[in-house]
Amino acid sequence: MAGQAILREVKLTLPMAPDMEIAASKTATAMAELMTMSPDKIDEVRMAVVEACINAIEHSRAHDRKVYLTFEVLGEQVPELLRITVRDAGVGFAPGEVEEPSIERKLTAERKRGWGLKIIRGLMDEVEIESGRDGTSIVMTKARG
Amino acid sequence: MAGQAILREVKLTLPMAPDMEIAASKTATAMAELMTMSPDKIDEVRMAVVEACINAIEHSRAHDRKVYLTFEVLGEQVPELLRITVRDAGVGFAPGEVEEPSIERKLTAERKRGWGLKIIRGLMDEVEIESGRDGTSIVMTKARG
Amino acid sequence: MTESLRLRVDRRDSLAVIYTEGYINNQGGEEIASAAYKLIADGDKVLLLNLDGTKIVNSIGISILIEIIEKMLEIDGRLAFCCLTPTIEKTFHIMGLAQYAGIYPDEPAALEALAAGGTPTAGSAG
Amino acid sequence: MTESLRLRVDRRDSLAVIYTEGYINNQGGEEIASAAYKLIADGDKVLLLNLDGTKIVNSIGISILIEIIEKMLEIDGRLAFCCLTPTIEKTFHIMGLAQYAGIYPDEPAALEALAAGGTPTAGSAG
Ligand SMILES: Nc1ncnc2c1ncn2[C@@H]1O[C@H](COP(=O)(O)OP(=O)(O)O)[C@@H](O)[C@H]1O
Ligand SMILES: Nc1ncnc2c1ncn2[C@@H]1O[C@H](COP(=O)(O)OP(=O)(O)O)[C@@H](O)[C@H]1O
Repeated sequence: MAGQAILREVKLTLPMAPDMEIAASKTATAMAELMTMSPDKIDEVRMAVVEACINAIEHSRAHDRKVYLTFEVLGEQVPELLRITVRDAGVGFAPGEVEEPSIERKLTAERKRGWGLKIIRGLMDEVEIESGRDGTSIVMTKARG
Repeated sequence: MAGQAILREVKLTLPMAPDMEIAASKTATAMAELMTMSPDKIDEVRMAVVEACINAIEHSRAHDRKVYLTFEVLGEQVPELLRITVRDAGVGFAPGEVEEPSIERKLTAERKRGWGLKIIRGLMDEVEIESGRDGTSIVMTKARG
Repeated sequence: MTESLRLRVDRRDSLAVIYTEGYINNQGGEEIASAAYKLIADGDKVLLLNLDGTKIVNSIGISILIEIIEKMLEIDGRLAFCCLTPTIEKTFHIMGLAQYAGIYPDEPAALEALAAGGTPTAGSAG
Repeated sequence: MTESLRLRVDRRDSLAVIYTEGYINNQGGEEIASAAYKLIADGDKVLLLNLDGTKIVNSIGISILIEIIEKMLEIDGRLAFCCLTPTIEKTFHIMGLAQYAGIYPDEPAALEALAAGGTPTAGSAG
């Protein structure tokens, strides 16, 4: 990834409101289509972006009630990688302390949720989370081919 | 339109690069779909946004090479109006001095182009252009129903 | 602001099929769950969720489907899915859902497997 | 970055049909124009553009289509369109293109009208 140029950078700011993750997923789709990613991969990116936005909307408690997305197309000459950053200016969390969900435990647990990050990691190639007092950034990449 | 609240505001920043108008058109589609506009109207909005972006990309000569879009859903309680602003920080132009194109003249003219603004006005309900030394803003609205 | 999930329920002799159309989010998941609980209350023990009309889900929506699986384990019933997009199927595998609910490419395949009693729900594969 | 417009040309006895798939932008318009000029050079005087596979156009792409109409006026030929999305059709009307090129809902309707010599190009409706 290092050494690759940013061929395109698109920024999207969404209000923390119902269904706004859909707007994010459409922009993700547009960017992935522009770099002619395969339809299945595009769909995976779309779902990962939806999950990241929902997390920001649901958990961040950001005062500005906004989600900031950046879509970057990276490559040496031709598009090779799509990098998406989903950022909020919320309270942050400690990713290392989030319990890894398992279906066996969830089946009997009261709280069935807690799958978002696992799904994002499963669908994208690389995922990095930076979180602290200034909020949370989740940076995820997917190769074109 | 006055007295209507902004129910949703989404911002999109695009680089002035080939095909970027497609990313804008997808966000427009997402917003129009969220407010359950009819498919035909959504398609009209989409085309108007494409034209406005192409104008900014082609004519603005903006140094920052960016197009700034704002999508606002307006309404008293339920979504009634979609307002889209396409802004560039370019050289500006005098909208009043742009010649109204006619097919008869274009058929024999060397330059066949010059249709973008006419198409935007034809497809949207209301269109306002503000242009000056700080660049150009085209504000266009379409009612949901 | 968007339109909500649309459901259609088709009760057959030995099972009920729930057809979905649209986004399975929080609300969509709740709607599916209440349709499922109603069928269970009416005596159905075998449910097939045909997601052909659903191109997008989120993890909150799927979590609610886990509740239905839990219910099925309790009553010794079976839940199966068919017609998933590749991404939704992949997501179900990431979550391990595939161990507790049959996943079939299309409805005939699902019906055949369910008629043969082939779908694990009651932890047989768990 | 996107894939370019795909074209298919079908030469028939009395006319040629050009099928498009994808975005008619600058590049897409140029591709259609060069296909059209090639057909004209080969003696075709009646062209039908079937845009069934095109869901999006821009004004630069359409401007290039006006060049084809101009060419048709010169050679006393005819250009017609079919299978336009409602927005593309509306755009052609906004521009006044519909006065110089026949617009038909589908290919059979276009072929019938063209066979009857019904499409104005040479300014008959202008
Ligand atoms: N943007 C965020 N801001 C604050 N906390 C977050 C954020 N994203 C995730 N979290 C924390 O991580 C936990 C796990 O998230 P996730 O795996 O997506 O499952 P879920 O959202 O269903 O709980 C959340 O419950 C929350 O505590
Ligand atoms: N954003 C803009 N910045 C500067 N000039 C513009 C802008 N948008 C439009 N114009 C001017 O208005 C003219 C007409 O635009 P338009 O009707 O879209 O047709 P075309 O783009 O094909 O020329 C352009 O040729 C240009 O001179």
